[in-house]
Amino acid sequence: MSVLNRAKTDGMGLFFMGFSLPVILLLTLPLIEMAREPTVAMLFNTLKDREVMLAIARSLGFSLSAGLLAFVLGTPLSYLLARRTFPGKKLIEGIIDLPVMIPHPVVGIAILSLAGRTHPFGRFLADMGVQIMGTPTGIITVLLFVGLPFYVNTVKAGFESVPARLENASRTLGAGTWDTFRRITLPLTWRHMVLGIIMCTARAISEFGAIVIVAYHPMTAPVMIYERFTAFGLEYSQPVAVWLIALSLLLFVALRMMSRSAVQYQR
Amino acid sequence: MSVLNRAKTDGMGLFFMGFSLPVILLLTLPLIEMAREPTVAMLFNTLKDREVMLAIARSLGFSLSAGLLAFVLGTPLSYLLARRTFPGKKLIEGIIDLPVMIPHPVVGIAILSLAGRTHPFGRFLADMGVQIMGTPTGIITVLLFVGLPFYVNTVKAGFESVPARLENASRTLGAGTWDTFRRITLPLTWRHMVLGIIMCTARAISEFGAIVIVAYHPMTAPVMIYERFTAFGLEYSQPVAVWLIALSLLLFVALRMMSRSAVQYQR
Amino acid sequence: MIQPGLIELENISLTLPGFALENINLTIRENDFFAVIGPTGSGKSLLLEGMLGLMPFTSGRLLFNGTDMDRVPVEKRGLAIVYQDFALFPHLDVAGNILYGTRYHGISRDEAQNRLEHLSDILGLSRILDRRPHNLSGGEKQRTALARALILNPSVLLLDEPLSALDPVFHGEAKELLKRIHREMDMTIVMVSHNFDDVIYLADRGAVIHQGRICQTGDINILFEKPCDLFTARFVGMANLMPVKVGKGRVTVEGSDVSLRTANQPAFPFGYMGIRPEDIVPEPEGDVPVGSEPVGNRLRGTITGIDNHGMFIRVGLDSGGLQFEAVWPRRYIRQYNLSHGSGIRVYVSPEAVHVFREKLDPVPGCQDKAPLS
Amino acid sequence: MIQPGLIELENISLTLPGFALENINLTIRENDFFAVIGPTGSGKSLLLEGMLGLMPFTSGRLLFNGTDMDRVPVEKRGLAIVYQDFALFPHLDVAGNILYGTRYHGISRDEAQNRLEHLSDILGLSRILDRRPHNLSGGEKQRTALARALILNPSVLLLDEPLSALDPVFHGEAKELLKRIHREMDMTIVMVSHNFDDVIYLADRGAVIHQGRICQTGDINILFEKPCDLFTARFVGMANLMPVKVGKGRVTVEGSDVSLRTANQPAFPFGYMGIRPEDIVPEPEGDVPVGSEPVGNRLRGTITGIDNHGMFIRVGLDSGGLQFEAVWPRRYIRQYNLSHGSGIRVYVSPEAVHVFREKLDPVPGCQDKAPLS
Amino acid sequence: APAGRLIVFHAGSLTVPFAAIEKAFEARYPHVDVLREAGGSTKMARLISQVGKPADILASADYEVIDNVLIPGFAEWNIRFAANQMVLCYTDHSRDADMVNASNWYEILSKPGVAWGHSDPDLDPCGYRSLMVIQLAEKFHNRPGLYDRLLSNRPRRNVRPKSVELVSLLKTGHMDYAWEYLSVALQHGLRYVPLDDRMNLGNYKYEDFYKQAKVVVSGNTPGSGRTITGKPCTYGVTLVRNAPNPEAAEAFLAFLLSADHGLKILEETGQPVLSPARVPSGEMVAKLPESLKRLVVEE
Ligand SMILES: Nc1ncnc2c1ncn2[C@@H]1O[C@H](COP(=O)(O)OP(=O)(O)OP(=O)(O)O)[C@@H](O)[C@H]1O
Ligand SMILES: Nc1ncnc2c1ncn2[C@@H]1O[C@H](COP(=O)(O)OP(=O)(O)OP(=O)(O)O)[C@@H](O)[C@H]1O
Ligand SMILES: [Mg+2]
Ligand SMILES: [Mg+2]
Repeated sequence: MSVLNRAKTDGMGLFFMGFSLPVILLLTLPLIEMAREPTVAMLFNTLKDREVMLAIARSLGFSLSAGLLAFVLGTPLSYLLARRTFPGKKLIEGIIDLPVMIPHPVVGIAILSLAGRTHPFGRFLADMGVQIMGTPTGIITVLLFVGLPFYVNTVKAGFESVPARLENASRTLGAGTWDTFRRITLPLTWRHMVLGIIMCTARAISEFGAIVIVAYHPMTAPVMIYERFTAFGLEYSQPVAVWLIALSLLLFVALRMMSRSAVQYQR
Repeated sequence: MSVLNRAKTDGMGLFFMGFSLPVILLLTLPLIEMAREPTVAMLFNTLKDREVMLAIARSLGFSLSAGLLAFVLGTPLSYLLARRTFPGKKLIEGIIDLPVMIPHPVVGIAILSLAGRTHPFGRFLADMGVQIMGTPTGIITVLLFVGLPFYVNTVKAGFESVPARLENASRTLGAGTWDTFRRITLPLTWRHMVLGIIMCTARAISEFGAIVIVAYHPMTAPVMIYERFTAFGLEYSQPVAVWLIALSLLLFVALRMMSRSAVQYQR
Repeated sequence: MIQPGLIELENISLTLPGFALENINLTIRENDFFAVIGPTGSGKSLLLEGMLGLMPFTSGRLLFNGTDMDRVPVEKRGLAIVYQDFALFPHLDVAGNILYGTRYHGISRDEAQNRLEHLSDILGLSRILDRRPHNLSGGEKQRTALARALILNPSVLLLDEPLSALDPVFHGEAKELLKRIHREMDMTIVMVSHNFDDVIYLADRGAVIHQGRICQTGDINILFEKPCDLFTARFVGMANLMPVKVGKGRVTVEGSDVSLRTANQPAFPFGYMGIRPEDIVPEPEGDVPVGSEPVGNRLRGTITGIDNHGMFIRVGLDSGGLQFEAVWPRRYIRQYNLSHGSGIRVYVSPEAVHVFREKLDPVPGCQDKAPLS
Repeated sequence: MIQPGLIELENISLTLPGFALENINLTIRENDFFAVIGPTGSGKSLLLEGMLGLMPFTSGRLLFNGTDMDRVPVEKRGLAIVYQDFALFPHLDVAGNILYGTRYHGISRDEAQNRLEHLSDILGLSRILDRRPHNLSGGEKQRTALARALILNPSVLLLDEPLSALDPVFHGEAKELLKRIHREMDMTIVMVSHNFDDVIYLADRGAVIHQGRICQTGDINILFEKPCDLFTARFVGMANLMPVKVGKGRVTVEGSDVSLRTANQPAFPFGYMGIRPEDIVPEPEGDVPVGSEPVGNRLRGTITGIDNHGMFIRVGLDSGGLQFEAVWPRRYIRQYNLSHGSGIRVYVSPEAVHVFREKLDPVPGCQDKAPLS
Repeated sequence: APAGRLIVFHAGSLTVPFAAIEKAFEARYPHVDVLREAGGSTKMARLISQVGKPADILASADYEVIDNVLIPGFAEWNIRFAANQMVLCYTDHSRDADMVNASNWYEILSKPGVAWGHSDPDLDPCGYRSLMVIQLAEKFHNRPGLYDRLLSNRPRRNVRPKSVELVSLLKTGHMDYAWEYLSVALQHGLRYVPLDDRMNLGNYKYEDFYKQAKVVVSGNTPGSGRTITGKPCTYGVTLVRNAPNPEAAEAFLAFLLSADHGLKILEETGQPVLSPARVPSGEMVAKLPESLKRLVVEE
């Protein structure tokens, strides 16, 4: 539906552009501010700080793990939501969206309480040898919780964009439901899945309020940024933020390239 | 594309359902935990606490304001992104998604730095009489920043779902770009806009990490939950969370009903 | 894998919110080229989807060669379908698309390769086997979709409006191809189409469906030439519809003295007469030509209008106060000196005088709403 | 608001990534019913969008009654369009849809109401004015879309494949409606269509477009009967295409002694002959009938095949080693005792013998790729 | 030898010295990984007592937090190891920065348009101490009503959860003046107004004078109140009962309390120390691990 630029006779377009400016400023000014603050020397010094690099690596690693877990656990659910009708579907769709609106400290507190030794579920986890508090397991659980809506909604849209008729065609050619999923649906939604992983990972990278409750350590980048900001001031926190964002953008570009080098097609 | 339930011969469906269970558990267990904790008496006591009700009212009010601001400021941008091609479009689309991945404390820090008197922009704001730190203005700015991607992406999809041919048809009937937008595009994307406002508001309600830096007071519900948790413990923080979520769900249901009572149609 | 040839639908119903197929009884014989026609939204595609197993029937039995299909999943039914828009897999090239189903039909790699070569030879696809669907022209897409189905040697091929999106050139090509396939391969074909030319050209038998019910089924020529009820008659383009009294070997148009011989003697006293506009043939003035029907069924009329756009002209005739409509080749204008107000003699063969009831008893509701006027 | 009637396209180009309209020169006269035909993807819809102003032309001039349209926005051009899928506004009822444009054309409320009543009367929409589009049948949608355009009294109406989605019943109805509108209202109509029957029935003039270029333009009958080049000839369904030597008033098929008189004398020595299959007419053995062409253009041949599906039969003839193809009404089988191998005499009127060049010089590239074979 | 992870919760104002101590300690005990978690002292204590968050050591900015929240359930003893004093911090950009001094600061803080703040008295000891300083100033300078006058010029938004957060607000120009510990002012290179010992809560000699200051902070439930009486700023540290790594914790405490290591680093980073560290009663001394007993004196 791309419509070419018809600027010359189009007052509304110009008006809308003018109107969009505040939004673009609102979004870019803080970003520019963030990147402007640290001096180049400071940026390079930070790069040598092992703690910082570890925290950023953790943030990226845990967030990506959450993204990949969302891929493994969220894909079947997304498929069901896109393709089937079943009782309680509306309810599940509602539940999927809930993490977006739950205050972040509440998420942390709830997960922590659930995993505490005073809770039967927590005891069950402890018996299984699963520790939540202050462990990567706990952090990834929190990140998965806040990131899952992003994955499921993106991939659901992906499945919905594959015409059911293609799947039907595959089945009339003799392929069962599994083969159809593997050979038709999956290749056609691959890029949505990568996008979903990116969205989930991106959301996870930004999380602070819930993580700080579940796990101050191992320290992820947002927690470190907060700590540095409160204890040492801006000039020590901003370089960490700049590096975190720069490296995650790099990660996302790489992911997108990967998915692009996979099958390219038009519908 | 609704395909009926064909459970009886469908192994994949069953397998997928089984696979979706962990995800649904991950999402529901913490929620149930959160709602289970407070006693009914506690819930009603909390209801009488003016501070709590004020904080919840603030959270809802500020978040809704951010949602409505997103509607006013984000709609033109969404339209341009959905309908026009212009240089730098990809860049702007990227920038719109950035707030999702920026660690929440960084958002707060960046906005605070920008608004400080040591910053030229901050001085400009101060001269205009605009205060950011510890004011509703500041909180709404933060909430708009984190919620805007939700609004813009939802409404962009809405605009994209209106066939450009309907707009073209309107113009061939003599309506200019403005009239076309008002009489065709707007009524057809109304529900997406309400959904966008809901998404933006929902995201804003959950925000903690950025707000706590920009404004500890006036206290919003997530900050109060955090404060109560640290000062008095769980049994005083959870009821606030339960009420916040219950009331926001109510708000969203009301919003949706409103948009439904508006023109209903099928494509 | 089932090898259906004979397809029987017994009392099939399929109820959806807002629409229902009801009481469908249909037998499609082995090697039939069977056409399903009907107005838009009458349930044709739904019927195909039901036969495929993609939409579960609410009640009734679907039998392939006598076997009940109720619990047989789509992929085991052995039907192949070609959709109107081909439904090619966009991420596979032409060869990938065509070979897609072979592994599920126990066809060995070598055998599949052989068939691929053979089919792409016949269908002129050899040079584009490594192209992706979005690079193909409409006709190439169509042939790929056909090859994808044919490589499995299906005993039944379903076609859902396979030609409607093609321009006239592709259209003619594709039609010939279907004809050849049906003639040369041992295959039952069921086709849904809006194009009567295609249907008459291709199909042997067919069914008319209207608002989810079968109105008439049988030989395709009979369907078009001897529709049983008024809806079907109108739908298949029968014209000159007039209420008649039925006599012995002839019908008399009510309220007039126009009376025509008819080849089949109807079993009811009152009904409707219909004559296709092209079956009203003009005759030069003078003696009845040599070799033609000696007696009767000649009408003398006045030309009330000539619509002479196109290859064929549409002529309005007034005969004995009744309005008739005829379609003739353009050159008749000169040949018979046609002009507004001139008189002319026309002949209607008794075979062309069709008589039918207004409504068919066994399918009430089918003709409730006349779609025309 | 502009009131175009005469539309001129001068050297129009429209370049898109992967496709281009090039060098379009076209004059659409006031009150023309102008048809644009061509294969899928040839740029027909793009041409309409360009005329509307929805796609900016890369170069060239578009003139309405002599005024350059370059800087005139869509809503001021005074063209109305009816899209193939009608593009009704889903949130407005039928009346709302029809009235939509009136306020922009200085039509008062009362006047608009009057026109609405009048149009809905004519178009049979009176009883559904308060229904929403999704509740309408295809035919009702189509009439609503038409009314929405007609209420503005546009001087030019563009139609993009307005009939292709309709079933035969709706189709016939809609065709008659268009014919009536053009006859009764003072309006220029430009129609894109794949359906040649419709085009010939409706249009006076037309253009053939192929790969973004105009191949031929002019009177619609001439377009179909006297195509100028081989591509157009094939596209409009000309058959019996054979290379010929051109003599005085006749053509001789190369490599044979079959020679036919032709009505128009071509100005070039070599070319192609084409005869529409329905223009080859069988004649009873014996004397040449009274009143027919006395001399020549009669061929004696052997029937090599009869394809007798449908109302019309397709007959293959061998005459002097050349293969001809004819289409005849079905009853000829009995009338002329047609059967495989039997001999027959046929007549071709000199008007039906068309001669044209393989390629037209002024439009190189247009006929580069023959779409058939 | 001690090894493994050692979790140290500490007050936000101790972040700078404890970061240095962590480095030094880890150099000495390479098998120990010190994980510091900084926050408001009360919050950190609650995380231990209510959420059951595992921790080995808690170092609080007010030793009373340990007495009130952790003893006896989650800890047995409480060592006072550092002191501090309150100062009024500002920067070059602050309004009236060029004229503020020990005798006119309260006039400046009462000027409309001057933004000053302190941390939340309910959450952070530095918060209620800031209020105490003003009450003491009212007495010291004999200006009745000074406390109420100043507080009416401090909008609620200028109250932040932790005192260290005020530093960035000062530096970005959101605030002109903020109450901090002297150590924080030094660590962040802030300018500050030093106050008379009778107001700055930093001198044991004036314990009785300090007692005149009384601040009501929130009690155990929302809405309830609890009065805190002025005392010198004294930091406390304890070993959490059921600590996951008691051996390393003991080693860390010994390191922290030794005059050659921990206390020295504290002093170097601007944190006044109590050397040697003190314990209120002999009873409590008895409960100390052997290795610590020799590093403390009974008060
Ligand atoms: N999944 C469905 N749920 C509900 N109604 C449906 C569904 N699929 C089709 N229908 C309805 O069933 C009716 C018949 O649809 P069907 O597609 O069979 O029509 P058709 O005869 O193929 O028409 P066309 O000639 O336009 O293709 C239509 O009214 C359609 O809206
Ligand atoms: N906005 C666009 N950008 C790029 N290419 C386009 C665009 N619109 C159309 N095209 C291309 O231009 C060519 C002509 O398109 P057009 O829609 O005019 O064809 P058409 O003649 O109307 O065909 P059909 O008969 O199938 O409707 C096609 O190849 C199409 O892919
Ligand atoms: Mg259909
Ligand atoms: Mg088109």
